[in-house]
Amino acid sequence: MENAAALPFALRHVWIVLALPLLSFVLNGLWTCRKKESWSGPISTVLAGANWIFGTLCVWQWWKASAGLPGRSMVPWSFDWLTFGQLGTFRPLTAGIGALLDPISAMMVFVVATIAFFVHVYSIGYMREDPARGRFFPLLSLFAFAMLGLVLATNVFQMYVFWELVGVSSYQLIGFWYHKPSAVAASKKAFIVTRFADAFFLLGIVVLAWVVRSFDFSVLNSAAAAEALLRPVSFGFFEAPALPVAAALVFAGGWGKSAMFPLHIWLPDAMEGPTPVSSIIHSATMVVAGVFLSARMFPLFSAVPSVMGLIAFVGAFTAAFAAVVAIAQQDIKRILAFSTLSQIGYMLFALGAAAVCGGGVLVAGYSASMFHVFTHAFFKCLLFLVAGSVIHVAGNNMLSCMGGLRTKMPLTYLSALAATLAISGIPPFSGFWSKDEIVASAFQAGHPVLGTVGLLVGALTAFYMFRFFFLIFHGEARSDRSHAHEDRWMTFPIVCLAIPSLCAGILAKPLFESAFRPRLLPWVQAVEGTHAAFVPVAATLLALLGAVAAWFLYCGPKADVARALDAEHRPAWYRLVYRKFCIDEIWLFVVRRILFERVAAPIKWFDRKIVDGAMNLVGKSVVLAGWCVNALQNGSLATALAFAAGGFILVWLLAGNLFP
Amino acid sequence: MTGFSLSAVLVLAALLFAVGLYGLLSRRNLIGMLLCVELMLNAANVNLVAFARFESGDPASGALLSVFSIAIAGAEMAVALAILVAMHRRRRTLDADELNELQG
Amino acid sequence: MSSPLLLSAIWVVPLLAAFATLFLKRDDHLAVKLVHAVCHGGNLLLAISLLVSFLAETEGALPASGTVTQLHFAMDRIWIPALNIHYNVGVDGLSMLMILLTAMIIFAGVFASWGIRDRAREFFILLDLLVAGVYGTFMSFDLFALFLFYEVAVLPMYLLIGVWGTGRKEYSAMKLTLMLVAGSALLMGGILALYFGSHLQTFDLNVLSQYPFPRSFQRLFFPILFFGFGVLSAIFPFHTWSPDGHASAPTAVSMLHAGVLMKLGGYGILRVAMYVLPEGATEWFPWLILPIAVNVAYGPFVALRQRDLKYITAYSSVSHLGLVLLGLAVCTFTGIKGSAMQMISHGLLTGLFFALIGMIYGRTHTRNVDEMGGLMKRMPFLGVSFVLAGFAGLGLPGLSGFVAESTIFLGAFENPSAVVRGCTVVAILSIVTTAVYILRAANRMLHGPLPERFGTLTDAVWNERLAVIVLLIGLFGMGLFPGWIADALDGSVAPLFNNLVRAVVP
Amino acid sequence: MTLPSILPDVALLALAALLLLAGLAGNEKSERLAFPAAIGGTALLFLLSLLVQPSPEKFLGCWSVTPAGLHFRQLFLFATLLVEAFARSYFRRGGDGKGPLERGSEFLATLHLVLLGAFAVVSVDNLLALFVGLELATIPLYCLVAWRAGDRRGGEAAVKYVVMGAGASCFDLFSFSYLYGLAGSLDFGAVATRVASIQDGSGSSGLLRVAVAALFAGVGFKLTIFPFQMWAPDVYEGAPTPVTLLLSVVSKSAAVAFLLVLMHGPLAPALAKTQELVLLLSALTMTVGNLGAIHQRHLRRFMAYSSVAQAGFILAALVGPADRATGAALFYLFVYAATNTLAFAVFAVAGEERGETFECLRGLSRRSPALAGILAVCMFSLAGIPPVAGFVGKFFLFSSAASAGHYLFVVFAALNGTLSLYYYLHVLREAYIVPEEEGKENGALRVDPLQKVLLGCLLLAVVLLGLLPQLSDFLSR
Repeated sequence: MENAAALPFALRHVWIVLALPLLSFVLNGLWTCRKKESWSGPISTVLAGANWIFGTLCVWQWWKASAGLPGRSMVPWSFDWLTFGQLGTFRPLTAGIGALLDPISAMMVFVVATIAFFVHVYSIGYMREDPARGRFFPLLSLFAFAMLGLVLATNVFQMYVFWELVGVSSYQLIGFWYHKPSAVAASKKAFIVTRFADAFFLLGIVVLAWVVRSFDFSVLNSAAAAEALLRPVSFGFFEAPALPVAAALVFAGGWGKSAMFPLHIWLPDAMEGPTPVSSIIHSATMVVAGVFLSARMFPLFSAVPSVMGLIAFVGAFTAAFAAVVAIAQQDIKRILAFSTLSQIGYMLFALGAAAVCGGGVLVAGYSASMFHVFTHAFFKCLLFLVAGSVIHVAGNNMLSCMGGLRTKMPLTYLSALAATLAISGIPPFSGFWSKDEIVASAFQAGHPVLGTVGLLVGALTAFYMFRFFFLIFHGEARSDRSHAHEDRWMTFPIVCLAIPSLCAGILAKPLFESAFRPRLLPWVQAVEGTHAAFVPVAATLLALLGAVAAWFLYCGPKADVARALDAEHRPAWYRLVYRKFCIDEIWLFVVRRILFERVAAPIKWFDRKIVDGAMNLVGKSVVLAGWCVNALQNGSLATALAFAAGGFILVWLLAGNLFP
Repeated sequence: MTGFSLSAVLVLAALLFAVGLYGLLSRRNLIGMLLCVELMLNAANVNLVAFARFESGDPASGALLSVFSIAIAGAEMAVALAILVAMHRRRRTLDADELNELQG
Repeated sequence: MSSPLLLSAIWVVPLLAAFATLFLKRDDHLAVKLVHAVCHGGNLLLAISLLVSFLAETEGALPASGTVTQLHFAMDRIWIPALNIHYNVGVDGLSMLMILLTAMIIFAGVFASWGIRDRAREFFILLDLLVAGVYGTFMSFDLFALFLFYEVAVLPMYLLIGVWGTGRKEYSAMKLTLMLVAGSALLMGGILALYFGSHLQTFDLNVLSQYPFPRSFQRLFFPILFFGFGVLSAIFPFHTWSPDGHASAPTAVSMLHAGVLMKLGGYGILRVAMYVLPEGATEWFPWLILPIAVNVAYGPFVALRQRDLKYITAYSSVSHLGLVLLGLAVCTFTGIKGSAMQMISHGLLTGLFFALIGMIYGRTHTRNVDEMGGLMKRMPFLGVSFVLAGFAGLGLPGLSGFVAESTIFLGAFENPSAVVRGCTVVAILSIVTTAVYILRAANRMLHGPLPERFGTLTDAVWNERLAVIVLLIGLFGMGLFPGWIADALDGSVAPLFNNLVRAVVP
Repeated sequence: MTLPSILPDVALLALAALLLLAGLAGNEKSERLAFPAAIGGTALLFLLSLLVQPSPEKFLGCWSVTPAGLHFRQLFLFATLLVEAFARSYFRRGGDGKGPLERGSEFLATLHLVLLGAFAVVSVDNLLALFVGLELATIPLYCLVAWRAGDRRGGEAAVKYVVMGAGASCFDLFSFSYLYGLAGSLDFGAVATRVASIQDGSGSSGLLRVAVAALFAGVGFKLTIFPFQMWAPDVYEGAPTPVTLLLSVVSKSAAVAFLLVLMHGPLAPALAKTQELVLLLSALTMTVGNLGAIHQRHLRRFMAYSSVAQAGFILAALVGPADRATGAALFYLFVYAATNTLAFAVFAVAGEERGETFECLRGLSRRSPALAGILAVCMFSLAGIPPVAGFVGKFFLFSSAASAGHYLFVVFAALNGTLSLYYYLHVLREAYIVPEEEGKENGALRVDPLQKVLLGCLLLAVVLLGLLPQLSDFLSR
C-alpha cells in the first residue's frame, strides 16, 4: 500500500465510496422505523448523487496517480479484518477489507455509481404511490454498498463477503412485494441457486487459501501461487492437482451469480421485483459480478487452458440459448432478462476465447469483454428503465397490452430507439464497437466456430430487440391510453442514459484498448494480433438483416401482429421455446422429487423411527424389566426364602472359584 | 463314645442344616417353619461343640458360643411365637401362603 | 476492578436472586421478574466489565508457546481436603466469552419469559440454578467443581420443561434429562479415572494435562469423556433428545439450553477430553469425524421436512453443533479457534431464534409453519429480527455465523487426511441445504398472504424488544468486528493446540 | 478432664433401662414424658459422643471404642434422634390412620436396645460378642415391626420379617461356627491369622468358602443385598412408618458396620476375594432395587426399593481400601439418614388424609410450595444430583470404588444412578406436573411445630452437607 500521505484527497479517503451508501442504508432504515417514508427517497438519492460525484473524482484521481504503476493497480486503503491461524505449522492467514483500484475496478466503480444514482432518481417517480417505499430505498443503498465493496475487493475473501451481501440484498429486493407469493418464490429461488454456486466458490477459496496461504489477488495471480497450485491435493473423494479444480470452483461461483446456462433459471423469475431493481441488479451490476470475478482471476485462469475452454463454451452456449428463447417471450421484462443473459454470455465467451488455441492469451479478448461490460451496463439499464415506464403506463408486463406508445411517450420512444440500436450492434452506436471487438477477438484467437456463433447471435439480438421495440411503440394501441403520460422523474434518467448508449462506444474504445491489458503469468505469452477485416462488415450486415426482418414481421404493412402475440396456437417448437425449454420444470423435478422426497423424507423417517426408536426401545425395555422384578415380588414368604437359599448357594459357588 | 471323627460330625451337622433349610422352604405351617429354623440353629451348635471337642485350641469359647446361641434362640422364638399369636388373632390362619396381601 | 472475587460473584448473584425470590409472595409476579431483571442485568454489566479488564490485560500478549492455560482473575482455595478438591476458578479467552454469552442470553431470557404466570417463583428459581451451573462450569478449572456445576446445569431441566412446557412435555422432559444424566454418568467414570489413573491425587486441569497418561489408558478413556460431553452437544447417535426437548421447553429454557447448555458439551470436550488426553484425541478423532460429518449434513435434511418451527431450529442446532465438533475433530489451530467462535455465534443465534419463536407462538398460538403466513405485515420488528437471525444461521457475512463457519472450514481444510478432507467438503456444501430450510421457514411464516385470523396481531412490546436487541447487538458485534474475539481466543486455544502437537510427535 | 470413652455406651444402657422402668410404671404421666425424655436423652448422648475421644483400652475384655467405632456411634445416635423426632409428631397426628401409639415408653426402650446392639457390633473383637450384638440389634426390631401386629398388614409384615430374620441368624451362626472351627478360637486376630495361612495355600478353603457364603447370606438379609432382599418391600409397607424409617436407616447402618468389621477384621487377608464378591452383589443389588422402584405407587414400598438400591451404592464403596471405604460409607449414611427422614417426613405430612401413596403428592407444588421444594431437594439428593448432599456422598462412594481401579464399574454404577433418577423424578412429576383433580385443590397441609423444626433442620443439613462438606473431612481424618 503506497504511503497514504502522498495520495490526493479522494484516494486517501476511498472508503467514503463505501461509507455513503452504508450511511444512506442506516439512515433510511432508522427513518423508516419511525414511519417517515416520504423522507427516504430524497435522502438516498442525494447520497447516491454525492457517491456518484465522489466515485468519479476517485476514478479521475486514480487515473492520474496510477500512470506509472505496473498494471495501473494500487491499494490506497485497507485494514486487517480477521486473522485465521496464529500458530501451527501453517503461516498465519489474514483476511482484510480494503479498496483495490485498477482499470477494471475503477470502471466498475464508475458504472455502479452512475447507474445507482440514475436508478435512485427513477425510483422516486416509480415508487411514489407504493406505501413500502420507506423499505425500498434503504435496500437499494445496501445493494449499492455491497456491489461497490465487491468491486473494490483487494482479496478473494472480501469479495466473497460482499458477494454474499449482494446476494442477500437481491433476495430482499426481488421479494420486495412479499405479499405476492410469486415474488416470494422467485426471491427464494434466486437466493438458493446463487447460494448453491457460492458453496463451490467458498470451497474454491478454502482450497486456494490452504495451498497459497493468502487471499490477496496480487498473491493469487502470481507465478509462485500457480506453481504451488500445481501440486496434487486430496479432496476426500478424489485426488487432483489444485490449479484446475480451484479455478473451476472459483468460476462456479461466478457461474451461479451471472446466471450462466444450467443455473440461469433464477434470472427470468427475478423480474418479479420492482423494475428499478431489475434495472440495476439484473442488468448492469450483480449479474456482471461473475464476469468481474473471472476478469479479476484472469491471470490465474489463463494459466489453465481447460478452464478457459469451459468459460468460452458456457458463455457461447448461454448467449445462443438465451437469444433463441428471447425471441418467443411475451413479457417485456423477460425479453430483457434473456437479452441480459445473452450479452453476459458474450462477455464470458470473450474472456474464454482469449486463450489462443495454439497457446498464449490474446490481450484484445480481455479488453473487448471489459469494454462490452462497460457499454452493456448503460444501454441495458436504459432498456429496463424504458420497460418500467411502459409498464407504469400499460398496467402490466405483457406485450399484448402495449403498442402505439410512440405518440404518448416521445422522449421514452427516442431513448428506447437509441438503446435498441446500440444493443443490436448497429454502427456507430456503442454496442457495435464492443460486440464487434468480441467477435473479432474470437476469430483472431483461432476460434472460427465461436466467432460464427457470435455473429449469428448478433443477428438474433437485433431481431428480438427490434421485435420488442416495434411491438411496444409502433402499431395501434392495444389498451386504453387516456392517462398515459411521461413522468418527469422517470424520463430524466432515461434521457440521460441515452447519451452514453450512443457515444460511449466511440469515446471509450481507445481508452479500453490501451488501459485494459491483463498482467499475465510469466510463462503465458501475450498475443497482440490484428483485426480480421471482414468481421465488422459481416456483423453490421447481419444486424441490419435482423432489424429488417423484425420490421417486416411486426411493424411493416403486412405484419400480422395478432398472430405474433398469441403464443398458444403455434407449432410445437415455438411453444417449447416459449416455455424456456422447460429447464425450470427439470430443476423443480430434481429438487422436489429427488432432493425432498427421495432424500430428505427417508432421512427424517430414519431419524424419527430408527435413532429415536432405539432410544425409546432402551427406555421401554428398562420399564419392562422393572415390571418383571415387581412380578417376581408376589408377596409369598416361600419365594422370599427360596430366593435367599438360592442366593446362598449362588454366593457359595461364587466363593468357590474366587478362593483358591 | 470314641470312634467317630470330626468330619463325620461335620457331615451330620451339615445334613441337619440341609434338612432344616429344606423344611423351612417346603412347610406351609408357620410354626413348622420356626421348628425348622430351630433345627438349623442346632446344627450350628453341633458344629461348635464338635470343633470345641476335636481340635480347638480354646474349647471353652466354642461351648460358650453354643450356650449363648441357645439362649438367644430362646428369646428369638419367644418373640416369633408372640407375633404369630397376635397375627393369628386377626387373620385366623397360620398358613404361610395366605399371607400375600402385601405384594407388587 | 478485576479481583477474582468478582468472577466468583458471577455465579453467586443468580443464587442470591433465587434466594431472594423465596421470600416473595406467590401471586406477586412483577416483583419476581423485576428482581431477576435487576440481578441478571447486573450480572451482564459485571460480565462486560470483566471482559473489558480481561482484554486490557491480554492487550498485546503474544499467544503462549507453553502447554498450560494462563488463567486470569484466578482463585484457588481448598474445598474438600479428603479428595484434594479445590475451588480453582479462573478465566481464559474462551471462558470469558462464554460467560458473556450466557449473561446476554439469560438477560434476554428473563425478558422473553415476562409472561410466565403459573408458579413464576419456582420457574425463576430453577432458571437461576440453571444459569449458576452454567457460569460455574465455564469458570472452574478444577475437574470436580466443573463436573458439579455441569450437573447442576442439567438438574432443573426436567421441572422447567415438565411444568412450564408445551406439547409432549413430560415425555420430552424425561427423555432429555435421562440422556444428559446418562452422559454425565460416563463423565463420572472418566473423571475418577483421571484422578486415580494419574496417581497425582489432584483434580486441577492444568496439572492433569501435563501428566503423560499411558497410550492404552488414553485410548480407553478418551471416547468415554468425548461421548460423555458429546451427548450434551447432540453428537449424532445421541442427538434425539434435542428436537423433542427444545420443542417442548418454554421459551427462556430452550433459549438457554440450545444457546448455552449445548456449548457446555463442546466446551467440556475442548477443556477436558482434548486438553488432558491429547494422544487419545489424535487417535480417536479420525474415526469420530464420521458421526460428526453426519451431524453436519444430516441436520438440514431433517429440518427440511419439519413443520414445527422449534423442531426446525432444534435440528439446525444439531447441524451447527456438528460444525463445532468438526472444528475440534480436525485438531488444527484454526479449526479449534473456529469451533470456539461457532460456539459463541451459535449461542447468540439460537437464543434469538427461540426467543422470537416463543414470542410469535405467544401471539399465533401455533408453531406450524404452514398455518402461518404474511406475519411481516403485522409484526415488522419480529419479522425483521427473524430474517436477521435466519441469515446469521445460514452464514451471511456481517453476522456472526459467517465468521465462525469460515474459520472452521479453513481450519478443517488444513487437516491433510482424506477422510477429514471429505467431511470438510460435505460440511462446506451443506451451507446450501442450511439456506434452503431457513428460507423455507422464513418465507412460509413471514411472507405471502396474511390469513385473516392473524389480522389483529400486535408487534413486540418493550420487554420483547429489549431481549431481541441485546442478542442482535451480539450477532452484529461479532459479525462486523471479529478481530477482538479472534485475538482473545488465540490465547486460550494456543496451549491446547501445543499440547495436541506435542502428543502427535512426542 | 477427658470423658471416659465408654460413657456414651453406659449412658445409653441407663437410658434404655430408665425408659423400660417408666413403661412398667404404666401411669399416664410417664407416657406423656416418655418421648421428650427419649429425644432429650438421645440428643445428649449424641453431643456426648461428639465430645468423647476414642481410646484403645478394652472394657470387659472385648469392648473398645475405636475411631471408626466412635463415628459409627455418632451415626447411630444421629439416625435414632431423627427417627424419634419423626415418630413423636407422626404418632401424635394419629399415624397413618391407626390411632396414637400405645405403650410409647416401651416402644422407645426397645428402640434404644436396638441402638445398644448396634453399638456392640462396632465395639467388640470376638465372634461371640459380635453374634450377641447382632442379635441384640435384630430381635428388638422384630418387636418394633410387630408393634401393630393387630391389623392385617402389620401382622403379615411382622411374620415375614421374623421368619426371614430367624433364617438369616441361622446362617450367621453357621458361618461363625465354621470360622471358629477354622481358627480354633473366637478371637478376630486368631481367625485372621488362620485365614491368612489358608490364603497362602496351606489348607483346604472348603470351610472358608461356606463360612463366607453363609456370612453374606446373613448380612445380605439385614443389608437387603440382592438375593436376600425380597422381604424388604412387604415389611417396609406393613410396619409403622417410623419403624420403616428405623429399618432403612439404623438397621442398614448397623449391617454396613457389621460387614465392614468382618471384611477388615477376621477376613482381612481375603479382602481382595471378598471385595470381588461385594462388587458383583453391589451391581446386582442396585440394578434390582432401581428396576423394582419404577412402577411403585405406594410411597413406603417405593422407599423400600429405593433403600435396596442405595444399599447397592453403599456396597460399591466397600470395594475400596479400608480407610476410604469406611469414610465414604459413613458420610453417605449420614446424608442418607438425613435425606430419608426428610422424605418420610414429607410423605407423612402429605399422606395424612389420603394415605401414603403417589396420589397424595398430586398438586403438592400448588398446595404448599415449600413442602414441594423440600421434596424436590430430597429426591435430587437421593438421586445424587448436585448441589445437594447426595451428589458429594455418591462421589465419595464412587471415588472409593475407583481408587481400587474399578473405573468401568463406576460408570455402570453412575448409569444405575441415572436409572434411579428416572423414578425419583416420577415423584416430582406427581408433585409438580400431574394436574390436581378438580375439587381437590384444598388449602395448605397442617404442619405442627416439631415437624417444622425437623423439616427445616434436615433441609439445611442436606443442602449444606452438599456445599460445604467439612463433615467429610471430619470423618476421613
